[in-house]
Amino acid sequence: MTLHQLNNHLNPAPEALPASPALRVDGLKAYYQTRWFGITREVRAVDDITLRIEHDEIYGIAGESSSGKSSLIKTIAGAIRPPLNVVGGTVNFDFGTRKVDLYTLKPEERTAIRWKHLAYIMQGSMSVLNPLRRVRQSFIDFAFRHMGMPMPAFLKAVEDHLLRLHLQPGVLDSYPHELSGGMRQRVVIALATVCRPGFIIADEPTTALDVVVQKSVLTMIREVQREMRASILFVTHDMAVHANLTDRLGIMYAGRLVEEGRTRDLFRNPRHPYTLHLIRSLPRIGDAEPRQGLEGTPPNLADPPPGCRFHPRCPIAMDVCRVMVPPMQALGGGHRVACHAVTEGTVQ
Amino acid sequence: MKTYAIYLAKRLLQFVLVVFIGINLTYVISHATPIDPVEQTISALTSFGNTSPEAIETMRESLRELYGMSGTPLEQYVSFWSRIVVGDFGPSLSAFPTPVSELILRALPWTIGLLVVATVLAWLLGNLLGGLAGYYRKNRLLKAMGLIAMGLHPMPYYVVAFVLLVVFGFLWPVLPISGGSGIGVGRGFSFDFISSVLLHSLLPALSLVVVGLGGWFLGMRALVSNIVTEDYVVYAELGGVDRRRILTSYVMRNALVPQVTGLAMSLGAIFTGAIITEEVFGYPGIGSLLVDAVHAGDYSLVLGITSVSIVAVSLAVLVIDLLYPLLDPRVQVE
Amino acid sequence: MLKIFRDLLRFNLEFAIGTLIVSIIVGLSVLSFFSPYPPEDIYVVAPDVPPSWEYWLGTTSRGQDVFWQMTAALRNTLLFGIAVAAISRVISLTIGLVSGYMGGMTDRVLMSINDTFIIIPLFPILVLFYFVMRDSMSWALLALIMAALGWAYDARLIRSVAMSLRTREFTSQCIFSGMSPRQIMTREHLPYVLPIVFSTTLNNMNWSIGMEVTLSVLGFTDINTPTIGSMLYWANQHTALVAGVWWWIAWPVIAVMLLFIGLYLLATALNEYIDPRSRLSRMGGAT
Amino acid sequence: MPVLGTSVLGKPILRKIACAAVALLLGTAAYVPSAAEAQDVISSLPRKETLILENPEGTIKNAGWFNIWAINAGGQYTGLQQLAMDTLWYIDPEKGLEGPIDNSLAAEAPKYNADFTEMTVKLRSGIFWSDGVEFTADDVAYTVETQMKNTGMRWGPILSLNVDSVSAPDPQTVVFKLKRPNSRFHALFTVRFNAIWIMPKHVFEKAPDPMRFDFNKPVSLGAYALHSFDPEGKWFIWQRRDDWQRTTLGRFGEPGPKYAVYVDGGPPDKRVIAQMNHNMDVVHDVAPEGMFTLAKQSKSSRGWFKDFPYAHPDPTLPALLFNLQRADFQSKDVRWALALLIDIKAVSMASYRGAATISAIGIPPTGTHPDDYHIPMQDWLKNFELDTGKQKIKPYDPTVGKQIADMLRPSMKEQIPTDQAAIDKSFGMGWWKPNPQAAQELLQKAGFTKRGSNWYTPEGKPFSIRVMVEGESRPVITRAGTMIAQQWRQFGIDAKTELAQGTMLDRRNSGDFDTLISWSVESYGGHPDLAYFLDSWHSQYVAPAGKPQAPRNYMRWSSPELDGIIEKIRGVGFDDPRSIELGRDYVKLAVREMPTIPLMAYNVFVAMDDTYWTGYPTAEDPYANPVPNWGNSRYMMVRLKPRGE
Repeated sequence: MTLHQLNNHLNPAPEALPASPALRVDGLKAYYQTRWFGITREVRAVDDITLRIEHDEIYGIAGESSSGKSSLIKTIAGAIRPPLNVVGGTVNFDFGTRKVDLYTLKPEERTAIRWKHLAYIMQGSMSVLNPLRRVRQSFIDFAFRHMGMPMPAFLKAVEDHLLRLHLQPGVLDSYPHELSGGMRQRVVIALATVCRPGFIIADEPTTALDVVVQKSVLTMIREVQREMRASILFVTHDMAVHANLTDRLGIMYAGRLVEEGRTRDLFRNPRHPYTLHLIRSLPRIGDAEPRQGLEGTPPNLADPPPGCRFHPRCPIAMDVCRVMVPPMQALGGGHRVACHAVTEGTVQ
Repeated sequence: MKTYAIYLAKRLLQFVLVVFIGINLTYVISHATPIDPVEQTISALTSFGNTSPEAIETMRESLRELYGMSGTPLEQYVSFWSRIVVGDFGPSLSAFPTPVSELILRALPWTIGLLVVATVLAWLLGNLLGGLAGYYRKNRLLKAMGLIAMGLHPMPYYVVAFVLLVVFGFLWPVLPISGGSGIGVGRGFSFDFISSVLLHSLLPALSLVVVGLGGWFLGMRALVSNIVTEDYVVYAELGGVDRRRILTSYVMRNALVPQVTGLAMSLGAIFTGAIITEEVFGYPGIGSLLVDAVHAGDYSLVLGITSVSIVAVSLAVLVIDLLYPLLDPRVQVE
Repeated sequence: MLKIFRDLLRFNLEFAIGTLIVSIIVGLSVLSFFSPYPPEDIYVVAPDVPPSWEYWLGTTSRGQDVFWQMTAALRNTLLFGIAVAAISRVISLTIGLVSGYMGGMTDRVLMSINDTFIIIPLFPILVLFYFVMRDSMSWALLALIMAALGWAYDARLIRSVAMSLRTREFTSQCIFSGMSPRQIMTREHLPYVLPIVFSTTLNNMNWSIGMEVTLSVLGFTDINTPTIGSMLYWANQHTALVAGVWWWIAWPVIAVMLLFIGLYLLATALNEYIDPRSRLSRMGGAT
Repeated sequence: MPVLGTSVLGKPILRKIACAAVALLLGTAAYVPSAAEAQDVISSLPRKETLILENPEGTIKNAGWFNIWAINAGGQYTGLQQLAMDTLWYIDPEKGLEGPIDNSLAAEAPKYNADFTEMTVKLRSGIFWSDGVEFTADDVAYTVETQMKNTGMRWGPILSLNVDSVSAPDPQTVVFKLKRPNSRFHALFTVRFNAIWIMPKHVFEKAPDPMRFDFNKPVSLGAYALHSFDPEGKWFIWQRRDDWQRTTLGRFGEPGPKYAVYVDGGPPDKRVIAQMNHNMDVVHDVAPEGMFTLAKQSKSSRGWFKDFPYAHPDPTLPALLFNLQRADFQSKDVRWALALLIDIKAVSMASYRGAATISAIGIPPTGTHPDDYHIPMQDWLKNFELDTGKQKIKPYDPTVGKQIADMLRPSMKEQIPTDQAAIDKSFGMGWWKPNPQAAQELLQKAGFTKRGSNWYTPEGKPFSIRVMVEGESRPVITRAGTMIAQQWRQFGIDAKTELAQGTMLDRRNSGDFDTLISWSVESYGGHPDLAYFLDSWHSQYVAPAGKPQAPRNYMRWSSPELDGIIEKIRGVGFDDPRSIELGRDYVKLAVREMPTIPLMAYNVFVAMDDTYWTGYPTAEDPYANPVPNWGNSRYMMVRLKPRGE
């Protein structure tokens, strides 16, 4: 157990905190809406999500690809563009010094909080740096105006920041294509954290990296978080990464949050059959045969199944699952789950 | 640096090769012309005039000698190359003692002044507007421009020039329709001359820009609308990077890379364009000189002009090739 | 194939308009076979009649019916464009594939030749050709010459695709399975570049027709054969514009403009179809 | 919902661009009124004192070259030969100011000795070059000697061929000693279109090489001196000399225009537009439709004739020339057959829209020629008989000119004359009546056969004829060729026109054609002598096939009978009435042999605008040739008067 996790242990559970959380998402709905020659299509990628993220916490979101987790954090980051539109709900941040409702902000206000308070590490970080600009230029473009210091001081601050993250300041003079994948990812993380934002959103930052590099990048993220005491919203489909990194974990399926709780609790005691499946699919040393996959495919979100969206693939589906959407239910200790079976006590 | 030197050497070699092939090709073709400059000269001298057939024969002989049309084809070819490497194209045959280079130097400023400026102007405007149209996809004005560009771009240049000529020279006669400057306007750095030159270049330049603009506009718009979906643009937008900075340094800058190559290529079309522009608008320059030379069978002049154009265009391409690694650091200098 | 066509027609406005325009032009050119007058003959109807019920688009100062003259002109012009495009496609495919696949010295030499063709001033060469060929400069020969001069741009394009194909695994696999370079190029690489070939065909047609019009108007082609260019040539000969016979100029110009726009729209639509990225951005489904 | 695609920041940029665009447009629009004035070409000269004429040479590529005696290095019709040059005599294709022949630098007609081996010329005194040096006999002698020394100079070969020596016994006398008898030596110094111009000795003797001397700025002997010119060769401005009285034109009074500008007129459309905007006072030539448009829409414009057919008939005869060295045209029966297949009315309509002056015989129907040849020969033509092998026909139809007039009258109304003499003058007299039956018989007589609808040569090959025409630069001829080819095609001959464009002269000279529409007949118009063209038709000058043919026997006709006529003409004087008789013999021979099919006069649609100037030469007042590139168009200057306010 790391010191950090211990720290979490000693602190009270999130919902017990009276102060406002770092992020409050309420009833968030974001749909892909396409109109093409009169035919309207709606894909409910984010469907009625409510969640809280505390200060100084790493919150993970897990789920298969196309479970809507990417859409969710894009919506939270305010990084959506048509045809993905927010159709309901709110996103509220508390950056300590200021509280904002993301979707009522004027665009220029939103621009102002970006990077200073809210940083975003995009999926596919390999290509997020302008290939025709040196890394130094990117740092200037993104961060200079937030730091409020003259250029030489700013550059000094950037170099210090890089050194803190064990990066050579020499990378500033490189073009992105001259850096290795892992190095580029680290540069992107450095870029995202140079203004010491209170909230960092990271979308699959380690996915494309090999295991060794992945490990060092994760270490880096953890160190950054510890040093800055920022909140991180971390998305990956890789449950192993969640197990190693996150404090709390939300499981998404077909645009909905199906289970949420302390990472440790969730791994020890998964309540939703889908969570169970995800955890079971993790390979363990000594496995004799390949892990069993789940039958079927994730549902088409343009025309999701009624009731619980998981029911067509659920091994323990009941009649009620086919007609009624299961409500989110608190199980105590911050553990929440949306499953009829849990409610009715058919599973432990 | 060493790799760049190799790159440079390779490009230079290719430049020399292209120029060599090109000049040889035009040498062969221009010497295949059935028009005999001596006969042209004789006809021009004797048309309407009083002549005697015996005198013509004498004249034919002395002209042949004068024009240096003696020697075997191989000897002529060798002497052509030995002269051309030092930039001597010999005398023009249809304007006899006048050197080809003098005629070219007189015509070249007009061609460059009109065509190069118009081509570059069309390129700049087209890329600027096309870039904006790709970036601000919803803007009505830019959308309308896109439609116009789509209608104009595929038009053959001749048709557009002709229509402009009809409209501004005939239906609404407000612009001069021939010549490079007004009659009787003295040369020099005077307001009269400069304004007259500008006025006369308005219609031909307009035709060139109108035709050129559309292609760049559409090309740039397509490039930009692809680039705005690139991760680094999305990320810069998310990062709150100044929008003007995104437009200039992220979108336009990156989209321009292929367009610069396109500009080099379109410079190659300038000499063809010059002929049509100058024919339609009676504009002075290298194009009408070339047509005149072709008609007169003046292969010295034909070769001089085409050689100059081949070298100039290859040089433009070479320069752009050499600058390319600076433009796009990703380019591997082989 | 048919399904793609139907989908394009239904969902791509540009394609639909382009198809409509080109079909009208093709329809008109087919009508030329039913012309009541031989298209080369002059003074078959009263000259200088403005558009009327009897002569829909009027008659020329040479006593030809503009409508029927135009149908023949469109037919010849279209055939010309198709011929040039077809021949030059063969050349650019061969050069492009060979150059891209072989690489090295072959590539360098071929591309030097290629660049020469891009750089040499085309127009004077065509005029010189006209003087050399003279009477034998039929449109078929002109098409051949234009094709021989107009392949270089597209060969470069095809080469770049072929170059990227060379590094793909399936190419190595083919090499290991003992296919000859010719087989690899024709069987494996050709299908990949065909879509590009198709869209460049339309642009090449635009180019060659534009050239033909320009050359004819200036009188450097066989003016006995009615084409859009030679129609304008004769109209200029008769100073139709200042003489007020505007219909002799306006209709062919409008027809050729429509043809250009039609072909261009088709090319753009096809390009978009080939490049899914721009298709996505049109659908609004990017990222 | 604000999204990334559009943003508030974007709009000001756009607005700025839109503003800039609007400003640019407004700026241009503001400039347009002054632009409208700028289209009225000349800003630097007082328009009321300026005459603007078209130079049909177009753009001069080597504008700064004025040495007209060297080979064709620069422009000739830029005003140079019309206004700056002078020589001994001028002959006008029309009536002339004081008769067709004007003694210009010469004080009187040439004097030959009895055997035509010596010519003595008396010169005028008191004539000065524009730089103030007096013109003397030394200039004439220098002109002859310099060119004889340099055979690469323009008149070098012909002078060295004829002249043994030249001397100037006194400043007003020149004596030419000739190498062989030549009754028409003076014609070399007589301007029809041009002639041997006199060089300024005091200028050229300073030049190291007279062939490589650009003569810029030129010193004039004429009444005008160079004012300025466009280095790009689009315009040349000439200014009236202050001492115009000391030139040969001074005898006729002060030339009206202070400035004469010769400009490149551009394509026919632009010339018509220019005159409609009163920016070109004298247009050299336009297509017939252009002339009709001007006559209809511009009240101030007119042609040579006030009404239809407007055009000035040049003493030049476009004809269909056979290449007589080609097998298919060896037989006169074939040539006659092809002539009988031509419907001249249709050719006249197709080429000139009826505004042509037709001629059945090989002499231009212009100037004084009809009186000497066409009218007296009518009876002979009417009785001329042709043997087709099956029948004898009289092919001449004397009413064709009237038929054309009748055909045009419904559309042209009162513009078409009714008076027979006027019709003859404007439309010509008779021509050959189309006779396909006779043509068929003639072809069969020559061994040609018809299979199906197509004709085959005696060798069994399809009978194919290419009619070569020049193309754009001669639209009327091109159209005539198209019509003739169509008429032959309809008869079953594979006939087509061929546009020679720039290769015309080469192909004509080298005999690289089947048939060609061009002119091998050029005459004085104002004088009946035919030696001007006919002498060159002697068979001694005919080149073997494949070798270049000297002007003007482009059809390469060699006929012993014709040689006899030519030799007889050489023996009689220029003004000897016997030469007219010999000329008629030539006409009869040419009708029988049909080496060329004569068509019509070369009608030039000279359009003259009297907005600024009046007193142009016209058919009613034919004091000079109005065609502005002819040397004798200079006489126009002394009659032009500014239009009074």
